[in-house]
Amino acid sequence: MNGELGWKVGGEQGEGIDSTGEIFAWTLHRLGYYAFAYRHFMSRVKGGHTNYKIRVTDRAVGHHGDDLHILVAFDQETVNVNWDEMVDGGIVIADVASGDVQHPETGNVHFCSIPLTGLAKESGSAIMKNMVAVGVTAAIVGLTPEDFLSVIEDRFKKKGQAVVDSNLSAVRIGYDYYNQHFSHHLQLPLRPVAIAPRHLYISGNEATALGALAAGCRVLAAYPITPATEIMYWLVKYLPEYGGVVVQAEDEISAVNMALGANYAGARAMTSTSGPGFSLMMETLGLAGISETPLVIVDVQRGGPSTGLPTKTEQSDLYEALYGSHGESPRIVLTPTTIEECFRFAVEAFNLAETYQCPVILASDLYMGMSKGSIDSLDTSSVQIRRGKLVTQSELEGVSRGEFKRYQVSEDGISPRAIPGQKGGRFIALGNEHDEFGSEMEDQSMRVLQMDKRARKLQSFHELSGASVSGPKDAQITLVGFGSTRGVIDEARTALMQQGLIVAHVQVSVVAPFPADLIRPYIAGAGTVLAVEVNSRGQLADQLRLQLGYHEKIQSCLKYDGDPMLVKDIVKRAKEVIAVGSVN
Amino acid sequence: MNGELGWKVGGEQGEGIDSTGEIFAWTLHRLGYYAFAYRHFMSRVKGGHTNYKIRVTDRAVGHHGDDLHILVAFDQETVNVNWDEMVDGGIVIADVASGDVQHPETGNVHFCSIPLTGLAKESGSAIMKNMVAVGVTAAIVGLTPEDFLSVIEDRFKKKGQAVVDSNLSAVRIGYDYYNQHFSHHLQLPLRPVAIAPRHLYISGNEATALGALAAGCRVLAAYPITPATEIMYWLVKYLPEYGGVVVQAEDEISAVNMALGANYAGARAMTSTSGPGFSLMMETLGLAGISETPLVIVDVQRGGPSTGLPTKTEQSDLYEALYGSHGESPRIVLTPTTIEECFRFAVEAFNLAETYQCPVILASDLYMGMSKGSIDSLDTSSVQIRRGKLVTQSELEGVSRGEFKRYQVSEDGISPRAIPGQKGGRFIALGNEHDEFGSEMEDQSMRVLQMDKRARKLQSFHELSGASVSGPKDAQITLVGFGSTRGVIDEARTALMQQGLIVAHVQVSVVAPFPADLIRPYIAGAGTVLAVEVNSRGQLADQLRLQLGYHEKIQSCLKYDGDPMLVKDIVKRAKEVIAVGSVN
Amino acid sequence: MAVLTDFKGEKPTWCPGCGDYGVLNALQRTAVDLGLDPEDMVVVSGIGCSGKLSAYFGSYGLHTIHGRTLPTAQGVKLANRDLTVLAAGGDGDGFGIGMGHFIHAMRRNVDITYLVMDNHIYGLTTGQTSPTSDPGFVTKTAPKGAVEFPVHPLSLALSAGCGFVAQGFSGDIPQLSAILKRAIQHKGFSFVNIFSPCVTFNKQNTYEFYKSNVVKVDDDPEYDSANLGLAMAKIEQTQSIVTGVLYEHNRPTYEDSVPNYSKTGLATAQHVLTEADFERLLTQFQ
Amino acid sequence: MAVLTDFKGEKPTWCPGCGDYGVLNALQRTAVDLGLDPEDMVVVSGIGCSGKLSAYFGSYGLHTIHGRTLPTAQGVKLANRDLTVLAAGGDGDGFGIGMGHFIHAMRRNVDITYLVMDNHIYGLTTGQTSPTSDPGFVTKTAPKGAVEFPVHPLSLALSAGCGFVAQGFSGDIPQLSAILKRAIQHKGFSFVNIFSPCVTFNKQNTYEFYKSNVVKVDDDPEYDSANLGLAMAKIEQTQSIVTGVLYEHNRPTYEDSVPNYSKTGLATAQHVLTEADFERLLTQFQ
Ligand SMILES: Cc1ncc(C[n+]2csc(CCOP(=O)(O)OP(=O)(O)O)c2C)c(N)n1
Ligand SMILES: Cc1ncc(C[n+]2csc(CCOP(=O)(O)OP(=O)(O)O)c2C)c(N)n1
Ligand code: SF4
Ligand code: SF4
Ligand SMILES: [Mg+2]
Ligand SMILES: [Mg+2]
Repeated sequence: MNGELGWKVGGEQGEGIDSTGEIFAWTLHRLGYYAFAYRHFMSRVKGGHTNYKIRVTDRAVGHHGDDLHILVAFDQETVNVNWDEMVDGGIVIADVASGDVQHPETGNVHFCSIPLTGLAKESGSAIMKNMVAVGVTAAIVGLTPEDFLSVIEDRFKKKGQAVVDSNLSAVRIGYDYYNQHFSHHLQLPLRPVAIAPRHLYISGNEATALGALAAGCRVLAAYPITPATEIMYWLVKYLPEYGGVVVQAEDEISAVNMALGANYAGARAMTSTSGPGFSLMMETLGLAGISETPLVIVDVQRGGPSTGLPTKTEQSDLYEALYGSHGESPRIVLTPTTIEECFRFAVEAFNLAETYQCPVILASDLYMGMSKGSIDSLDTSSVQIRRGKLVTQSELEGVSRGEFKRYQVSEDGISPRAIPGQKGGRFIALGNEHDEFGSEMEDQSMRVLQMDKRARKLQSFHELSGASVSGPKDAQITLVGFGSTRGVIDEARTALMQQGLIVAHVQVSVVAPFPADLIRPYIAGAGTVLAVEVNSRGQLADQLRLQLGYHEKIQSCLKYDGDPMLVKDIVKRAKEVIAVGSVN
Repeated sequence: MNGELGWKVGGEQGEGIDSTGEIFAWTLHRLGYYAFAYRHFMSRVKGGHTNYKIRVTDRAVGHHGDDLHILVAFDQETVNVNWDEMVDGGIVIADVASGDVQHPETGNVHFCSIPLTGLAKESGSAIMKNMVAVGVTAAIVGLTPEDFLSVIEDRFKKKGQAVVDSNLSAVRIGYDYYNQHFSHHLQLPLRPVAIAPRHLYISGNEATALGALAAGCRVLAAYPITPATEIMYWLVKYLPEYGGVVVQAEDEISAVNMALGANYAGARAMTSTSGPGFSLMMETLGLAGISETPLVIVDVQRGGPSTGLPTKTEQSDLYEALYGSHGESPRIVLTPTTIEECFRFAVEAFNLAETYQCPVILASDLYMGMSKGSIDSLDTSSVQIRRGKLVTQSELEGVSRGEFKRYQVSEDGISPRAIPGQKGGRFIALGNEHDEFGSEMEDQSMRVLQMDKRARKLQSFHELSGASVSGPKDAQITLVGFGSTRGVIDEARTALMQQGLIVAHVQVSVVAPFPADLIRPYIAGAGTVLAVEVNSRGQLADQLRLQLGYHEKIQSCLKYDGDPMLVKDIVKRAKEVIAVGSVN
Repeated sequence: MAVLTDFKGEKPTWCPGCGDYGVLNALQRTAVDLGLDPEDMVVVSGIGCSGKLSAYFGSYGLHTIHGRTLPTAQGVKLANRDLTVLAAGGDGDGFGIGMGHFIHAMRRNVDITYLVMDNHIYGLTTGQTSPTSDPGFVTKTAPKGAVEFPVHPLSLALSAGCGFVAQGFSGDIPQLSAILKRAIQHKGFSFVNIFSPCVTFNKQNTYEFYKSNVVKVDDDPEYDSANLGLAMAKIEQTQSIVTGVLYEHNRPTYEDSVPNYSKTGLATAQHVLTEADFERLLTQFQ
Repeated sequence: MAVLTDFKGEKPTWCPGCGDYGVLNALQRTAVDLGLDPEDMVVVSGIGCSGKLSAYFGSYGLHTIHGRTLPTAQGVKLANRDLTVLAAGGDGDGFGIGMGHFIHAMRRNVDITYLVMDNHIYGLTTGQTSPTSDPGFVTKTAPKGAVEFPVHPLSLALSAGCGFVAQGFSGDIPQLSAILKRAIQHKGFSFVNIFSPCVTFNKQNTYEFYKSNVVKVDDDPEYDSANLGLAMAKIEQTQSIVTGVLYEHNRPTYEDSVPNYSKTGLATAQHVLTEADFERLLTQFQ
């Protein structure tokens, strides 16, 4: 079983598929396992296929896994859509309520028809079919109904003990039914002996929101959009506990300008969105750039272009993050590669925005943002708040009226910043080109000084390394990814190495400023470079070509069908490019 | 005098500087000369320095010239700002009304204080000082007051003969005064003997607007913004004559979506804007891309970022034109390199938008859009309207309800297009991913088919060569520019060749799809490549690196101080990079 | 003549019981009653559950981006004034992100009809506060209840000079369809706000609520929809829980006001300039 | 205490005679009269001639992009409620591109003051039609005259639930300054529309025009600015050519309505979480 188990429940949207998955995942997490959950859902509220895949492992992973061992199918479509994922010896549980469920003859799969809905009805209510399914699963993997009690209690106790009891009894019914009628069993991975004190089950969006709170962000101005809205939900719950506020703006233009205004006034504020909203923020990116106002924008990417595939994952906003907005101004683009990094980079985003007085785009994606995974900790003790060149009142003491150089042409490109309320720091922040005092002007030489100053500021960027690298510099093939693909690429690397190849892995976590020096040796030395991206144009590959060259050896492994990257996608493509390469 | 004369009038905004320049330029144009005029102005309505530079030549040029022979200064600032441009032997006319005008002691310049305002007052009104100045100029260059009559009549005859007379008499007064008090003269270039039948004095914006009209564009939806508003002005005058309409939208988002709606419905429609407005259109770019709706956006670029330098020229929206909008969809980016091309490409923009069913961005800039130049013709006879795969009613005859495949996965990536009102062509144009019929869906394989189809369509792009090339492929130095810099690069090339260098020139007129095959040999063969751009980051140079490689030999000549590129800027930088290159 | 099935497009995927079914239904009836041809109609819809209307109605459609139905629909109409053009979307789409366009479209008075399926919630994104959410209404983004003054669409429409202002209820299809008929027939911009309950995320503004509270202007024999003052008073009195055509007033459409605008659809005409045209146009540059 | 010169920033570059001088002047007076400290004030301005106000007034300023004064100003206030925050811009900025934000800011009721310098024209871009341009008004973009129904800012403000609606005239500085005083003192969003003639591009809505036509509510002893009906009637009667405070009504500000929002400026506080905070926050993930 290789230390892991892939489990999935599927059915129609609105049938409670998610909560079934959640209960299963939480239970395993609490038992000390590592769960990683990926939700497949559609852009409609009820109906349409949805499923919830959980990969249970004995160590932290960053991927939901290629394989499926157990599939709980509430309808025919679930069988159709997911059959190919089943491993040999896997078990499919099909609800007989959805008629005579058909299945392909391929594969060596145990197909068990179970009257999940019927059993649920017997136990009181059809909606309990999910709990029956949980019980069936428990029986298969050797858990007991009682293992689920703590999670069931947490979920239902506010509805009363009777609800808790009936849920638990539905689990028992499923458990007993399976044991009475079937005998196939599958094993869970070895149960970790010690549970880390901060063994957390958390999504990228939650980690991002928590990071923002930890960074001192007290204003979130945002407009709802899948898959970013959960950041709003989390912060609307917790910001008020710290005196902060979530403003639901009338649109994304308003949201981003509110965030800019709040930052200008000295608070830490941000906006969170996805592609369509991000596209509406382009003008304000430039304003933040030239007025040197800190600004944090979280873009949880989804399938584009336009409304595209709103409930599917993609890494296709990188171009816009790097190049959107007219004219030229500096920006930082962070692409966290793990859930932990979502937290850490969210904190850092605010520090960098204030240090460099420019917009910081934190680009995750639906896969990273909405998937939940077990992790061992969040490094809360290293959280620091660094506010950059914010002047203190005493530093302003000597400055007489009209003499504060907010846009001083400094050597490092960063100028002192005052905030309203400070005496002696008055200035105008503005989108027009200006002199050192913030007066609008068109003088050619000052224009150049200001442009160069702004361009210069990121030269001293050093806070984040920008990429994690593993493997030798002269690998046969070097896999390069950014953002959420770290886990899957890492596993693909292992798989390829198992096949005797020499493989390196570079995962970019800061795309701008591009960590060219760190990455170059891995590109220069590699036999072939395979840029692995969840988009169709190879946006990261373009950055490699542009920043480093080596056009002839850069190949792409792309996926843009709405599904997340799988290990086998990478392995297959890697072998293809190596095969071609070896002909040369 | 080298076949040319540089003349400039300067003073405070609101003093009639523009109309002085216009009268001078028009007169020379009508006499058969070639005039090229560049306006320097500020982002305020009255006050602040403005000037109007005219270069008079005996052949068509695409640049206002580095040199100044005659400067008419209505105030001290005009002298200060423009003195350095004066050639040896040049003449400065300073109005004594603005006090005792000082001038630097540098250069060998004739400085003539003349009571322009005083003379004007004598002739009836102080505002006539401009005409007095025109008369003075006439005297210097050997024109007669009567040479100005036709232009003066055109301008003033609707105000009555008396106004015409008094203007002409003011010209005479200036003319006589100069002849009485001074004896320095400068020569105009040789007067062309034959005047082309279509010798036109026209700006890039006017040519663009005319091109749109010629292309059959009948709806312009736009929001005012410098330097694009003149396109609105021109079309609001002429579209109604052809049944069309200019809609002043409430903002640029509305404007671009109106244009999209009108195109969807089968009209030819466009929007025109500059950077800030263009940034607001990003979301709609993606909608046009995925819904495969033709859309023409004119971006007359200006100094960015943000409000930046709103009355100054820049070529800094290229990144956004290429990469703006979330997700991935095809687009065409045209950067006309001459006034003639503004016309031709405006026509072509509509043809390409319909042929490829995607957005076409026509990116000119303030320099190209607002400068006026004499040209010999606009090729109106080759104007064609090509509407691409628009189905005819008879083609729809056999198609039964619900069977029209608007998004057919065709080999060339382009699908048949129906418009509302056609029987049998019903479909939904949409921003969501869809199947061949236009139904929203999330099927992975159809998603890939549609993405690939859209990506494929530009592979057959062939309508425009994409660049003009001159000089040998293996030049010592190859100058590469795009858009409005064609004229100045061409002159710089001549200058460098006169110094014995082997120089080539590639001027890119289509940035996407990038004309890689055409350009590659000039980059591959060149000793050094100098990308000449009016921006700070080398956006075109990035395209060269990305598309072609050759990082080691690509250098940049950048200007981003608000002023247009000069010949000497390029010559200086070219010599620098060659000097460095020769050390290697 | 087109029949009901001609106005059926894709099979709707709204939640069972969603108010939007009623809107679709009423619109289909109206189209048949008016003898419209589905191929001479365009429905421009926004993003939201409501935005799916264009796919379910059997005409030409343009399912545009969030909040931009009105600019797009105006563009469609300006391209081809021979078409019947409808814009349709949700309260978030129209009164949130789309608010600016809403006011300006009414001022401009292009001859289109705008339906807002107002469920006081963001449906498709699964339940956030909308601009029309009642004060205190609890949603995922306002767990302690909405604090903003809600948008009053009818009053805003009257202030913005809209020449046709009506409100319907998707629980009353005959009335809604009568309203839609007048709205489509109205020359100029017509606005119909429709109470269209979201049965999944809004347990407050329900069918039952409207059934028991809504006042119909049709029931008031004194009511005169030509009288702006009466309209304002009625809205005030009923706190906007009113249905029917509240106000109708003809002013010239945009199409009829802009100088020289084509009397027939631009989209269907040939627009080639002759050499004589060029000669004439080029003299200004000579 | 700050004196007049403390409220003088850069030297204005407006055209001689521009109405905006009057607005600046009145605002400076008001600030002195209210004993405000320029360093506790922020003026957020838009793009336009009017938008230059932030540079000419001596407080902190944020000269933002076209149409976005209100979101930005609300952000400033939410960051630091101890500041006096003003937003200022033109009729194009506020009622054209900024219309959506205008309506929504009034609904939200953050405690800021919004000044629109309404010259019925796009000034800085040298004379195009604005949303408040009179019908028939000839501009560079409407050479045959504007055809749209003009925006009625006061009526819209009342419809959108604005708690302070006033109109001033930059030709009457004492009155304007009295209005501004009340506007700034009003708790919640206050809106002051100001007739501020553009002497260069608008020869129709001139000082003379307003001097001879404007009705002052102050002159009407019966007028009661607490009465919404009276306000609507007055605006209707005078066709909006009226000055004074038309309506004032207190409702809780956004700051006071959202749960648990800090009673003092967020910007000036420390926001470090303790390990205990983290422990508490992390239990939900365990
Ligand atoms: C620019 C942009 N922002 C946000 C979204 C996400 N989004 C989709 S529908 C919707 C709101 C839906 O509410 P409403 O307009 O009331 O329609 P309903 O679903 O209630 O019919 C939102 C915010 C989007 N698609 N585009
Ligand atoms: C997004 C964007 N669109 C257009 C412009 C150009 N622009 C600058 S000011 C202005 C309008 C000015 O009119 P108004 O707001 O009434 O201010 P006024 O100058 O009359 O005070 C416009 C359209 C811009 N700067 N940004
Ligand atoms: S979520 Fe609400 S609005 Fe959307 S389809 Fe379901 S009931 Fe209708
Ligand atoms: S153009 Fe008009 S609004 Fe602008 S400064 Fe001049 S007078 Fe004032
Ligand atoms: Mg809704
Ligand atoms: Mg104005």
